[in-house]
Amino acid sequence: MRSFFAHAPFRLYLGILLVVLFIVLGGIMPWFAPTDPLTWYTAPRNQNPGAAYWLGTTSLGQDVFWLLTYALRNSLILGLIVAGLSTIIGVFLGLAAGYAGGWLDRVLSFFMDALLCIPVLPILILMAALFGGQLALPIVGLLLVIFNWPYPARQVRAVALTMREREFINVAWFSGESSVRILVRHIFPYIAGWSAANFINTVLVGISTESALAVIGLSSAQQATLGTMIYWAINYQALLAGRYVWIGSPVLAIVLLFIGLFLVSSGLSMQSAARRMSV
Amino acid sequence: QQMTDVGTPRAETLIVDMLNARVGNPTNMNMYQQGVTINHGYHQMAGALLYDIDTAKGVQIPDLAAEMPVANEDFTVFQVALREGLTWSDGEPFTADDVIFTDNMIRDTPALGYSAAYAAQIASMTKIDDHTVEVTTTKPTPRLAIVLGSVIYGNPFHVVPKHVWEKEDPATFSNFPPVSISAYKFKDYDPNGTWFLWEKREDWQNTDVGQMIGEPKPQYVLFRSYGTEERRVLAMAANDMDILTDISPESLDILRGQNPNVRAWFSGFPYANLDDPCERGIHFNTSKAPYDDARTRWALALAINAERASIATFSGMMRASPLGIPPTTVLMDTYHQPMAEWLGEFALEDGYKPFDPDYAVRLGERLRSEGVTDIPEDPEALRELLGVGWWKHDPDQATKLLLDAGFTNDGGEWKKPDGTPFTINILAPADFEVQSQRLAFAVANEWNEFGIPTQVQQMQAGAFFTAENTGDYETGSYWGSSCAITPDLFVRMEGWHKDYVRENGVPASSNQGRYVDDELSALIDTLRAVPADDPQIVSLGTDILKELVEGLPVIEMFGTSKFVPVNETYWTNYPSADNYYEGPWWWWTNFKFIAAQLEPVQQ
Amino acid sequence: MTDTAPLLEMRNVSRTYRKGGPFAGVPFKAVDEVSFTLPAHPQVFSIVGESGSGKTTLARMVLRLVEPSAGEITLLGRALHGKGRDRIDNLEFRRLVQPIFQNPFEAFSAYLPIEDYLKSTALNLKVAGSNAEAEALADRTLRSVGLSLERIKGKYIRQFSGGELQRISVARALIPRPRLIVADEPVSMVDASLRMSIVNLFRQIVVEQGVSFIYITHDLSTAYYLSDQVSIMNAGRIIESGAPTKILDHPSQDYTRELMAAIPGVDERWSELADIDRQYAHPNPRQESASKHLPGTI
Amino acid sequence: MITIDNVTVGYGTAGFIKAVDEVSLTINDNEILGIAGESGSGKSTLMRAVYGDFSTGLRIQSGSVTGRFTDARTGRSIEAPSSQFRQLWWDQISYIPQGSMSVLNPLMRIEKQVVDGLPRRERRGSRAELRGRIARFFAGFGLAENVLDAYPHQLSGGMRQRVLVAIAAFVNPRLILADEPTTALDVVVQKKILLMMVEIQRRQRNSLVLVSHDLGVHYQITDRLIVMHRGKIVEAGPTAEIFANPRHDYTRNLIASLPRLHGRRAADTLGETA
Amino acid sequence: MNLLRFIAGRLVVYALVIVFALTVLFFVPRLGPTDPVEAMLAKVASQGAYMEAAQVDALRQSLSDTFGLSGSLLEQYWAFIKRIVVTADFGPSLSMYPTPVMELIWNALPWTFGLLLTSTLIAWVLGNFVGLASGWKPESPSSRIMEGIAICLYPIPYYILALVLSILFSYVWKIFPLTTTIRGAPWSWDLITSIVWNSFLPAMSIVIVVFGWWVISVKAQTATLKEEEFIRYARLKGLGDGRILSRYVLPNAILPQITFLALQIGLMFNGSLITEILFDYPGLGLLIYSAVLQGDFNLLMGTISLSVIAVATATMVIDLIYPLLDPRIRHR
Ligand SMILES: Nc1ncnc2c1ncn2[C@@H]1O[C@H](COP(=O)(O)OP(=O)(O)OP(=O)(O)O)[C@@H](O)[C@H]1O
Ligand SMILES: Nc1ncnc2c1ncn2[C@@H]1O[C@H](COP(=O)(O)OP(=O)(O)OP(=O)(O)O)[C@@H](O)[C@H]1O
Ligand SMILES: [Mg+2]
Ligand SMILES: [Mg+2]
Repeated sequence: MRSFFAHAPFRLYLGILLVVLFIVLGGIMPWFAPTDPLTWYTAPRNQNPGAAYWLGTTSLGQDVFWLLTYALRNSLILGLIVAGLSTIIGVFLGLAAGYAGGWLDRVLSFFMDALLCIPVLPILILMAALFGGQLALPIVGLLLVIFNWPYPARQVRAVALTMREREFINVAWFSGESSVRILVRHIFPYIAGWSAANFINTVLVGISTESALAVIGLSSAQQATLGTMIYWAINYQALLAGRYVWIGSPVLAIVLLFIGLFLVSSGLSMQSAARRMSV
Repeated sequence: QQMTDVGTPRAETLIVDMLNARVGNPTNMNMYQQGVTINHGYHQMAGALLYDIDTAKGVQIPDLAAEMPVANEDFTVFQVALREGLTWSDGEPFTADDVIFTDNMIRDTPALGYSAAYAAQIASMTKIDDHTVEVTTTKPTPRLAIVLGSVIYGNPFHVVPKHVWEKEDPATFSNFPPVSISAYKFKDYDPNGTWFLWEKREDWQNTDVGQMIGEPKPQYVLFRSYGTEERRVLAMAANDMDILTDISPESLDILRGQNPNVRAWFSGFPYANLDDPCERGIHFNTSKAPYDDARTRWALALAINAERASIATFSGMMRASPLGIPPTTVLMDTYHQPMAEWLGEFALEDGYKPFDPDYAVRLGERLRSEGVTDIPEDPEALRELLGVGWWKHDPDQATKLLLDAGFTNDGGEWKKPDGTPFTINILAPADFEVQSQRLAFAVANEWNEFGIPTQVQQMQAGAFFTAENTGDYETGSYWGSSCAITPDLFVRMEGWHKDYVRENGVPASSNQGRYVDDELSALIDTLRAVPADDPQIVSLGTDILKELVEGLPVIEMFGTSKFVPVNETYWTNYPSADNYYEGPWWWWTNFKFIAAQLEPVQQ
Repeated sequence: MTDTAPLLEMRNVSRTYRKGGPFAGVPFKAVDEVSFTLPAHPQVFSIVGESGSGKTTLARMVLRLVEPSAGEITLLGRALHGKGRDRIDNLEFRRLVQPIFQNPFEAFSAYLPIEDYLKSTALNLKVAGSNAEAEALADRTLRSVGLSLERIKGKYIRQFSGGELQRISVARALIPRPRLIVADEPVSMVDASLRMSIVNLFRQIVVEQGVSFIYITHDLSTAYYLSDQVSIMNAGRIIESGAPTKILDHPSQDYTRELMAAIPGVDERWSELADIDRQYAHPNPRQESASKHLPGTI
Repeated sequence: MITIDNVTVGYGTAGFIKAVDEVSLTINDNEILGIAGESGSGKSTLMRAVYGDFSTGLRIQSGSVTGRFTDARTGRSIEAPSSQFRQLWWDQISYIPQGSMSVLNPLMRIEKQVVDGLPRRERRGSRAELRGRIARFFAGFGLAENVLDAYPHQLSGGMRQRVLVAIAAFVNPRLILADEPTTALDVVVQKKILLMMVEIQRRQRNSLVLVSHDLGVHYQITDRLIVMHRGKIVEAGPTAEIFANPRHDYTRNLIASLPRLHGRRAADTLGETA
Repeated sequence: MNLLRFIAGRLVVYALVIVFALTVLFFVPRLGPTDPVEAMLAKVASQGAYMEAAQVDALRQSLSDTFGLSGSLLEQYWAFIKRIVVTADFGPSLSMYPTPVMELIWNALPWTFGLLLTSTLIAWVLGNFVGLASGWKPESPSSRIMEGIAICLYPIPYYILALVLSILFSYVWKIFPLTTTIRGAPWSWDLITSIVWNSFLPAMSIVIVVFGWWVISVKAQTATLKEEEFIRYARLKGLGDGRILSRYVLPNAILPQITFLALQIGLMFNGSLITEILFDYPGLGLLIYSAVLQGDFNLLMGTISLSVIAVATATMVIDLIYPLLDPRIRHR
């Protein structure tokens, strides 16, 4: 590990710093919230940032900082689970389709193509309407996974198709490797970097799709997510009223989180390239 | 000369916010077809009803009719005199033939959604002379003017020009561009339905408005939609909008900050007009346990801190009401204040007196301490402003009631009588009715605080009303039957009759709370037979309201505050608290009377 | 397995590809009715032919990477392809037959340390029971090709030269002690100095470890140098085969002669070069250059 | 034409990995110079230094590479270090890079790739005339005219290799640097290409530097040969002389280990197995 | 792969996708809680018009007859599929009865497509250009700044961006209109300028976000491309940077982006939907939104089917065009 970090480029450090910051904010800080920040009037309304309320309070008397930690927690969980599941499923099915070929490939490819053609948001809006105007996060997550796995799958399949022709795959087979081990140990590393990038992008897609739903009032507004935070802020005209911290903090959180993840992934890929190239 | 973006001189154009945002099918103005929206100006400026409403006095007035209907003894045959000297916008005179034609057309065209409903009430219309019609009803109808004219918002009975419609199939006729009867005629529109332009008729003298008020000043009235609330607010701030329909108090705050010419109903606190004819509260499906027990409902009412809920909803700019009718200026005088004494003495079964007359005083203090100015010091003035009082916030009594009703509480967790955990799900509007929506969250916050886990389930209009009507809910935040505008409460109170109760799953047209109260139903039956101008009306109404307090099928909370700002940059003499010639209901049919009284600002 | 059964037998094996797709395409025989037998005793069997003559297709059929369209291949008397009961199972097949491919830089994943291949071959093919045994075996095998486990440990493909990699490929193929190694142009990407050492290594393996080789090349000279039997392939057919000396001394086909003539040997210059020189009247710098241009530069 | 004077070349921006170590060499007009040596001995590096391609992190640490060319139009003589050869590229010097399977733009027709970068002097005439000339030139390499309309992926490896040689030669430069142009091709194709290269060199009377690790190739076509070993030149001289009388052990070894038809066989030395 | 087979395969997938989507779309909303008749009645009631309970009951009956919601689910399904496949008709809109759904969609579709197409193209061209330039010299300050801007813009939620843009450019600086006011005679210059003028901000908000994405991906693409042998060869030919970029890097960098474009269309459609809602832009997104709000089955089905068909078609068209652009696939 030490030698690994000794060469880490600056962007990797910065990215890790940001990601750790958000993990602390969303993963650890919520445990320390003095009161449930979702409850209204636990604080005076419309306070500016200050010593007592670090990021001020909302028009509903909620502490923006603690609300943000709760929102981050839920959004992070959603984003990470959606990204994790769809990347894992996508990569696995993509590898399987590309490597196995035949009817499996055809069936999987059809589903990939079909799902890619269907725009998610109208479906989510439809489902939201069906679920009585509010979609619980798990359902949003599930739908996002269903509609997002084809992205990595299609890419991975294409890579796997070319990989199948590569000689070292034959060598691996003659080394007695099973199909699964060939997929995992020999083909996967070639798409790992790409998968990481996809993962990061999907984190963002997850978080921002939920935000979009929330903003048009189709997510359950009583849950704290970055999206519902924006929803409430807009509902109370935070932007026009100049309560920039309230509306700005979730937006900035999304942006910084993405930047953090982006820096980590690009930093890591530079890192691993350097490690493999170094003599 | 400054022009609007639709090409009219700005100084001669009155720009009005469109109630339901943009219109998807702008080239259909057949008001008898389902799914045709006409509140883009036709409803407010171009059409006219037989009877309209004077919202300041709370009485109906004749419009196309020359006077109120004259009934026979048993209220089944009426003489309706029509206004003389009116012409349609194409110059044809308006006569009894148009009314008769309209009557026949509705009755004979089942494809019109209104047909069956109309025929169920009106048996026939016959022509007496060119300006008199005789109306026969299917059953005694003491309130014919309500059946054929507007009390709230409007009425489906629109007289159509015979010479135009007789050539068309009313089921498919698009009525575009429409021939109008009132002082404005159709001028231009946006194919995407975001705006509609109406122009003053040269022959405005031959219209209802011309005869009743005189020449309207605006040469053009532009109805337009700016979409989301932020945009509507920005539009008015930028002087691109003269009259806005409902917005939130925060938006009004911003507007006042941005543009000194913007004002609301009151020039100071609470800014909003408090005379909306429907009040908001939390209602129950009383057919579902545990809400079928009045004690449960009372406990939940006492678990609410109404001051906090008021601030949470609209920053306290609301008038509280413990009664089942809105605390409007007219009704406060007729019911709320006279009933205050009874309310103070009212006791629950166990003798507990729940009423708290000092609600307004405490809220006033609290608001003052938060720095709100313009709060009166005098307790009576405060009660007049913020309501005669409300139920106490008494968690102990609430606990007692719940325990009495068979609930249990172990370790802070409430269990229903059947032993399952007590959690509440409040059905709330998602994208409309911001006050009901916020009220739901505010009440949920209170109940959560009390210890009952409460969720707000927001639904789009379609889903929301389906759930309401089919009884697919336990508690909801909306207005239900709690509407009234005149001292005669029959119009909506009728809805509490047990006859309208339907099984859960079957849609109900009214009494969605499925509330069965024999005494209440009996009172409604009595009221049904009493005409609107009978002096008994008020005492009957009072009895009905008492009945509703006892049973508490709805936790009535606040009159609706309408933040309906106007911009005085181009036009003045809008109605307001200081200039109360009409209520600020821009989206009702009587808006044309308001528009006719606006004055241009000398630039 | 019987001693008498030949190691490998091909009977009228063909492989057809479609060229140009299903609508416009025409069937195209990459390998056309090839038959030969590899006797049980260890030896090098070379297949020589120009590009596109079907050598790789043939090799891949032996390696089970391509199914024959017709004909039958048996290994030790048992079927290599098809669904028959006597078909050799995958594990056993891989213990009997191993490949060495043309491009050493393509033979290993860039993401796995090279020794991993050696160890997992040993463990997967059950020639070593434990990690320690596998390491010992890998080291021993590496030493037989002039390397050692220590030298390659923890290194990735980019950190080796082509010659090293090709030797590691050989070592990997030797791990299960197979009966047959199929080497498809194993030295064409390796530079000349290493070429011979690898070829010699093959020979040494044949002799010392009793492994047979199918050696595929377009270079008749290494085939001649290395093999016990040579087959010349052209357009999918084996047009000539026999002992190398026999073929080279008495080629029966024009094609074989053309192949022989194309080898850039150091015995005689290509006759065509003289024509070119004559045509363009080259001042023949061979004689003058050394004295005129080079003094003092080296 | 090119004088390489005691040059040390290597790679790296931070550190320095020496690849060519104090080498001196002259490339003459009108000759075929062969460079042999094992993999990694610095052959390609030397070629890059001569061509003046410093894009891969290549650095000349000491010594110099100087070129002397005559400008065909003005007749003036240009003398410059290789770092300034850029304006001579694809005019006075052309280059056939190693590993030529992927050096052609996959989205450009071959004709376009021949014309792209061609010096003005070779471009004279209308498009049709130019095409005609290219087609005739290609025909000499056994490439039909329709090859000009093909995309690289439509050509076999051998064809692509021939195209590259043809492109570099069509420039008609004073010097062609060819880095392993025939490695991994089958012998029949290799022979065709080599003969073509010789013919072009003879016709154009320019210089050709041919890198190959196959001594047989050098024996066949080069006039002069240098042998590199670990970044140094261990042997230099007319090809025939070196083959007749190798001075360095390494060279001797190389020559000795060349397989020869009808020569010694491993099967003989290591014994029959049967 | 053969070209004909490729096209045939793609068309088959296209048809299957659409049938698949239509089927799902037909059944799913009917399982939901919204009864269009109730929604319709509620709309009447919510406007406050007074009707006696008996009147409402009568209206309810006549509504469900008119909407043709009788018959079993399966019967309705067959009728639905038949109608769409045979006559491309989604029936009347329930909330805007009796206006046919197709009429509403035809009015909306050009707007969405215009918005999406132009903003996508602009973003794509700009993004590819900037990505290419900064990928070519990744270490240069301007390239780092561009990448910085791109990764900051890309994650901003559409809605916020649109809101901020319109506050800035329609209110603080009154450059663009606050809402969509399109006027002008059909096919007149006025109309076109009016459309461009009114679509500028909505398009901008899509462009900015999507642009960020393209910059990021094209930059990475270019950086790897730069190391390709054929780029180095072009440089060794003495070609100038401009020519190498335009003739060697650009085509090779852009081709994969075209497949990406096909993949992205669905995602961008989502963005345009949000943008339309915020800008009150009269496209398919706004129509979908109002259909949901009103519980308008037919309209919902029509709009969502159409958007699926539209996105599927766009994706297919790109897929089909691709071989024309890439000789490696064309000549296979
Ligand atoms: N998968 C395939 N599909 C279609 N044609 C193929 C396929 N594989 C090989 N071929 C064709 O079969 C013929 C023989 O190919 P093969 O690879 O066996 O030749 P080779 O002798 O190994 O050539 P080289 O020396 O170039 O490796 C060639 O014409 C080739 O194009
Ligand atoms: N871009 C580079 N960066 C760092 N080191 C390099 C680079 N290119 C080559 N080298 C190193 O320089 C040395 C000489 O390499 P070069 O490519 O010149 O050898 P070569 O004689 O051409 O070998 P081959 O026959 O394999 O082509 C080798 O040790 C190689 O690892
Ligand atoms: Mg081959
Ligand atoms: Mg080299």
